[in-house]
Amino acid sequence: MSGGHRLSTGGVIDRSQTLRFRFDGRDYAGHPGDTLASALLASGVRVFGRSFKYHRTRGLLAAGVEEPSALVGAGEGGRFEPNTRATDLHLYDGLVSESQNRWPSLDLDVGAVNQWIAPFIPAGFYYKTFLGPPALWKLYEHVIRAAAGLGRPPQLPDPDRYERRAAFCDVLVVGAGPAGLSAALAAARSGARVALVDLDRRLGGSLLGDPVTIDGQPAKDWIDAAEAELRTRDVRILTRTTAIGYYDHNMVYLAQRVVEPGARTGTDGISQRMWRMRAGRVILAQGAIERPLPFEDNDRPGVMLSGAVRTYLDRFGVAAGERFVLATSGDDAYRTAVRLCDAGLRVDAVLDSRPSEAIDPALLRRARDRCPVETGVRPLRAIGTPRGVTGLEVRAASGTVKYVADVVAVSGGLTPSVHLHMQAGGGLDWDEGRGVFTPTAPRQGQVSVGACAGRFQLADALSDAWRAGLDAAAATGGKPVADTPPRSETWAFADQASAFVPAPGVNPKKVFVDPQNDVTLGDLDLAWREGYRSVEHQKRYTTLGMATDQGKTSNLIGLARLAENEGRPAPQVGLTTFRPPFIPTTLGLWAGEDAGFHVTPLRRTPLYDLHAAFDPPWQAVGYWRRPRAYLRAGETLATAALREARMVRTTVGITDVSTLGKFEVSGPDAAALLERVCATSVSKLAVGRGRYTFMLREDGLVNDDGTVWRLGEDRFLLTSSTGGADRMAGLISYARNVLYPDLRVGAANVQEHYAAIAVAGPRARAVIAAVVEGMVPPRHMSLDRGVVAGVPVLVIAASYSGERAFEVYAPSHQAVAVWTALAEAAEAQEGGLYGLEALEILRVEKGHVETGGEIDGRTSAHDLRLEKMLNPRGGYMGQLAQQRPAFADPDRLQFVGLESLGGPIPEGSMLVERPGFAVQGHVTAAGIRVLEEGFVGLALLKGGRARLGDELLAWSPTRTASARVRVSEPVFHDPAGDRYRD
Amino acid sequence: MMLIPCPHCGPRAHAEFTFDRPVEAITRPDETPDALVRNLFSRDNPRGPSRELWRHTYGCRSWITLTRDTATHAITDVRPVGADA
Amino acid sequence: MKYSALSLLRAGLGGHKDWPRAWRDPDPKPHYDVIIIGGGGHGLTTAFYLAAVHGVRKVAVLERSWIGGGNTGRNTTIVRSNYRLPQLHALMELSLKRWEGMSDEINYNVMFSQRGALFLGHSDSDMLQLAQKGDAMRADGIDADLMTRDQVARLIPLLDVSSTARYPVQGGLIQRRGGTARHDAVAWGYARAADRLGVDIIQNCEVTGMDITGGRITGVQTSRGAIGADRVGIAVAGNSGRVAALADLRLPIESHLLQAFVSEPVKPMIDTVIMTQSLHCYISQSDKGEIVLGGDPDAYPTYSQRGAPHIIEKAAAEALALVPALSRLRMLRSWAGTTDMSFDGSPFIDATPVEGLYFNGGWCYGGFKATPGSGWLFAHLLARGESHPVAAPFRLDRFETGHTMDEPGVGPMPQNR
Amino acid sequence: MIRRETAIVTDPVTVSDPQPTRLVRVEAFALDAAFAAVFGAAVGAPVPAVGKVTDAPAGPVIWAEPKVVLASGDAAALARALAEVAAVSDVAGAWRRIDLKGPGWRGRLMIDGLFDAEDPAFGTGCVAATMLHHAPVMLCPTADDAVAVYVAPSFAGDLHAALSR
Repeated sequence: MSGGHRLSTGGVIDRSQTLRFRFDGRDYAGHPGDTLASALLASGVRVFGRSFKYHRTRGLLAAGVEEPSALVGAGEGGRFEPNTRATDLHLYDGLVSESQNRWPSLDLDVGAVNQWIAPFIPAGFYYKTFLGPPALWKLYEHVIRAAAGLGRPPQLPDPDRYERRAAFCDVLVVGAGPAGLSAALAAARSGARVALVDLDRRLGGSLLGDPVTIDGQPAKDWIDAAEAELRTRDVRILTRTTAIGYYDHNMVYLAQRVVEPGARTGTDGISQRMWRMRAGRVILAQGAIERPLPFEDNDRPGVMLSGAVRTYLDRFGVAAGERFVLATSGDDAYRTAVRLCDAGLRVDAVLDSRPSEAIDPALLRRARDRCPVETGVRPLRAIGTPRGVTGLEVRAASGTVKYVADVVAVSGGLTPSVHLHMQAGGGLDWDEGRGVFTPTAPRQGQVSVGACAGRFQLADALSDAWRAGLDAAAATGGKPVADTPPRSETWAFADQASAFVPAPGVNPKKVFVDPQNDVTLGDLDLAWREGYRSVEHQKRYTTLGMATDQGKTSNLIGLARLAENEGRPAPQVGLTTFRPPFIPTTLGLWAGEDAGFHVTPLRRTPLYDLHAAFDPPWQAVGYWRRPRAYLRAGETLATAALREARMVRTTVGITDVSTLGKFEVSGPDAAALLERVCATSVSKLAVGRGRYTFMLREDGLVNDDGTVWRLGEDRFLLTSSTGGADRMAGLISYARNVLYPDLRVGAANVQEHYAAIAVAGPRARAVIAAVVEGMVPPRHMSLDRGVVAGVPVLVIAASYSGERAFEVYAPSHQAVAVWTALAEAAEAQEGGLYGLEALEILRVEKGHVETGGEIDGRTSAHDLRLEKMLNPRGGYMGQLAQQRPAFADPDRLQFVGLESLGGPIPEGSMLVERPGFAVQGHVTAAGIRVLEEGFVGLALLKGGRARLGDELLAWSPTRTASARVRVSEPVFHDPAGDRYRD
Repeated sequence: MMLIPCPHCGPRAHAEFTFDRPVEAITRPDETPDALVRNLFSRDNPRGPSRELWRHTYGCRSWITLTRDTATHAITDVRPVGADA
Repeated sequence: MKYSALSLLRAGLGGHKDWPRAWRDPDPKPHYDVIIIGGGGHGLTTAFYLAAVHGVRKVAVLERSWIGGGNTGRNTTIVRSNYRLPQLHALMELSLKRWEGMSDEINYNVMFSQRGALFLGHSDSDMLQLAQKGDAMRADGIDADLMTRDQVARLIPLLDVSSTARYPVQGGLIQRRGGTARHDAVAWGYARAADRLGVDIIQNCEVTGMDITGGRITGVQTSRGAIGADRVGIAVAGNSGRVAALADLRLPIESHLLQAFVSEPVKPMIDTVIMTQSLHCYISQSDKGEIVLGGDPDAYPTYSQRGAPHIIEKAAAEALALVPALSRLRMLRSWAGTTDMSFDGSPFIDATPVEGLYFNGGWCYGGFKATPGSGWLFAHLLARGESHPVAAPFRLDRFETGHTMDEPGVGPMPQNR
Repeated sequence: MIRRETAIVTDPVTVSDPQPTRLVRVEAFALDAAFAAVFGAAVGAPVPAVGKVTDAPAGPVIWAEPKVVLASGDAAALARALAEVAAVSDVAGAWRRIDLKGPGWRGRLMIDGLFDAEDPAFGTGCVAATMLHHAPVMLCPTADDAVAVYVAPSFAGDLHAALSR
């Protein structure tokens, strides 16, 4: 038998055009409207893949996203997508695809040898063996990992873009089948803002596979008319779009394929788009998924779901084979039989497991006009070879009977797709007769209509969906219309019986429940015998439902077996959790525009471009980037930094400190608010004066430090570190708005209003005097206002480097002129620019604590030698918490200086007596003396404040480096501050 | 992604907001040390309605209190905090 | 029946009909020496060590639903002890040493794969922080090695090590003894081992009340009747607050949520566990071939076990910034666990003010790696009524005294952790 | 204005370079009649209602926070005029303004956004603060086919690139 072939007529495809594509190195052809699956089926391909464990041959089971077996690699280079469902890839010209999980080829796969050892590798075997030390497991694991996995991993970066869009609507309709279209029409006519999404390329869903009539028109015409009307009513229609996740408060994530897997993009470069859809109400119309039947070797290529056989016939004009047998427990398979006969194909029998008295006589009569129908017949085993099925053996009243067939179409009943309803939160009712769970008690704004609500009758589905559309429109402010819902006259047969239990005499070990993970009924029984008896234990122990189809065709059969073993009804056993995404979705789409360089925003200071011109080594600080040094020819980072540091110590340097946190607090209670946020006093400052300050967290540990300046009677400027800026903004707003809402004060975040340029060095005063008009350089810890190059500036006098220094604050959009003037003046004074690296060397020599270094979130004011500055009047945040006993422990890590007795001190190293001895502290910063000889560092040392003069080893085993050090006061350069005090 | 009805800006995606603390954990500096430790370092941590302090950090920057069910995320009774309109 | 290749072979010939139940399903007895509330990894290892090390065999583990159904079955399976603070070194290294003998200890293959746990550094300052963490570990006898960019590139061929990347890779710190393990197997393995020593594993048994008279606990009320006990240990992670409330205890715990997601299975692509100093995502590949990913926690209290999608978007973007080739790999499934966040990021293994009632929790999002160590220490406390030296710092009252252990130094608000 | 809901509308939109602003932050001590009177006199426009923008001679007056308004003009002068009723700070340098012109501005603001800029009720005279391409912004429609996007200067570079893509 030749397998699948294209019929001369029929199908919703464009036979006038031919699309060329490759599969496993061979050329094939198909038509627009084909999927890769239908095109390969039409070309006679029967084996599409290999199963995960036993590497058994796998054919096509389904026509939709529930396909568990026909998985291919699609596309080339950076567009290669492994594990793509052939049924969810709409054919395009030039597609390159390949089968996967086989070596050397699909027809000849070495992995198939696993079938010979199958008796020894049942579910969970790997828990019982490969024991021994971890090193041994590493060896076994190497082999196991090579055998595991399906597709080959992508290797190259993705050349395409992924867009992420927000969208809002009153009513979101998921699924554009008959029910979805009916609901969307009702809602749109009632004035709601509607969005309609479907994962297919065309609207119509199941109607594309059924020649029914609606409102007197053929289904296809009714669909086109509905679409046309919806577009005129501004309904947002998104095709190739799957609702993959139902999140809080009716936000539904929609994954849209702009181009197919592996395909080149349009000029916008966009491959997929993720929609963040916020809906008022959500109407779920996702349809149902057909269940296979349990019989031996039911995984043979050629065993297909009956609805899929019908879809390939009517939608794609493809006969799945030449001789058909249908095994069913419901009415739906009869429609397939009738359609096959209409197409002139040979149907040897419809084998219905139900007794004839349980079947609608009208249906039996109609079917028996076309082909033989046997009732009370249950499938035992598929007959055939790895190349495909050749027949079906069944148990009838008269004994076992064999039928010849190259396609065994099976239907174990339809399972409503309740995935999104369950993701949204809600309950399930159990219908024992039909073996279906139907959605109930929605917790959010979702309602299920049509087949996904268990209403398989087309006429019911249309009217039920119409009402849901009216209700949803009404609930979101629309006016429900009085029109009549669409009516369908044909095919009223939709009954089904559950068929979970295999016929007597069937060997459970040969009945495949999860064909991708090779999980058999025998495996489920073994799990139950060993005590893995919750539905979750069964799933995790056997891996049932953990494959890429997430059990869409297998979970219920697995649940039914567990219920049978437990002797409890299915709803009591329960289902495993439904989780996003509904179908697997590429990580690139989730990352959206943020992939690669844009993973986080890049914040630039107003002077960024001036720094970038030097192409400096950058230092990331949060989302900011700051220049570390301005290298000259032949310099390394270290030599440039030392040069710049020496320049600041001897002449003058300027640096960009715009990233500092800055807050302008003004109003009658400005000082009061600041004395709640800062741990030092503030209100005693005279106008025009400033001071160092620091802030505690609510738990009493030091949060950040900075300076505070009294600009006017009721106006202060508070600065904080770059690293602490966002934290401080939150803390100040919390204090102002939550703790002290009644204060008459305003707290403005002016971090980005002001660019800030530090001018430091013995000749700093000369630079300020030369450049700033309208004022004289203010004395230390004072401020004044002036003008630079026509720009109004605030100049404060504070020193971080240990030299006489000023910080010039200018509005960010006028900062370039100010920087340029200062830079020229500095060069005139034989100075220049200095970066973060030099700043670090200078501040270490001066012994200033730094947020992220000594201020590590675990140190107190006393630890950092700041306790004398604590505001005696108290009332500041963290005051109470720092009175807890641990704050007085003598062996807390305390801030000290370190003088090296030898070479450089490894930064971050441990302070010990000798290598291997107990750790007594660690080096928080280390650097070179700028002008004198030697190396110094700052550290946190147990009981450090009482250990002046102790000698220790700064030991770094990871860098095999160390230095003997002596504990000192944490300041090495100009301890008295003579170089900048007035 | 939750939808939080900001009293000023209307319903907005919760990515614009930041959770600060349960209202019970608001600690005023002038409280007794025991009250501070109790408020700051222990929680009812209910599985159900919980009165919480949030901030519309990337919106109107205002502080709000609301009752949120920590199991279902249903949000009710959203009110501005502090002396504002 | 002992698990081994031989026993598997013999059973295979017999159609696997005679494998016994891995753990019994007993009805609760009226009284036990020790009751452990919570059938997750920590509760089950505690029960095993009580019986195996301390000879306390009249023990019951009461599990509200199915064992291993909480965080044990929801984590990203990473095992490591590369911490910064000495107290956490001692705790996590004790646990890592127990991991190294686990499969043999319980005769159940938990697939502990010491493939290395690597922290990437993206700047000189990152590398200094990693060197400090490595030095602190080596000083406490724990393996830690710095790696150059080239060494990292060889270990992870698909890592973007270009200098123009937003977070250029400068090098890394690897703990070679770190890696991954099969999380479900830990719960099932210890349940089986404990059951064989006489411990009663009682599922579908929710504790609904505690019998406390005169400040002393005498037993618990459950959905399957009252059960008496001399000592009761709470090990319920995200539900700590609710269970402790049954004894009128307010804990320093807030239940938050951490999401994780896996890709579809592909052939080997990533052979080590990747974490990073400057970003929050972490990446590894399961033995089945799925790429396992995680990133930021959802920053608000919740028991929903359902996270927000924009958190997943950020984790995916970060993972792609490190390994761009992940872009066309499909996310197969995303989920979330309820994390018992403490206010300094460190756990509690301590007695409570109620005599005979003990608490183990506050593991934030790092409890899986601590499973055997937590069980060892909690069994010691429950058997002897006094803390093991390694567990001594992890007291419930440390926030009153101020003896906090805040590794990242971010302060008391759990959402900043 | 008919909102076009069909799949993707790629109407043209021009994106200006980030421009400086003259915004001044006015935080009222109390939103009372006294403040409203002094404010109206000093700024030449009424205090904007919640989520609204009013126009003053010196430029737009934007509602920002429950007690905070961003006026345009000379900060020092406004500070003196409003000294009794509000805390006034110059924040001109803390914002840049990017102007989008063209019928496609609403669709453009939905990309990597969180706010419903396609809602017809969001029109001239409204302001919405939200996140766009991970940057905190204020969106102020200035005409049927134009909107001003206010963003902090440090984020302006990346935001401008993203909006122009």
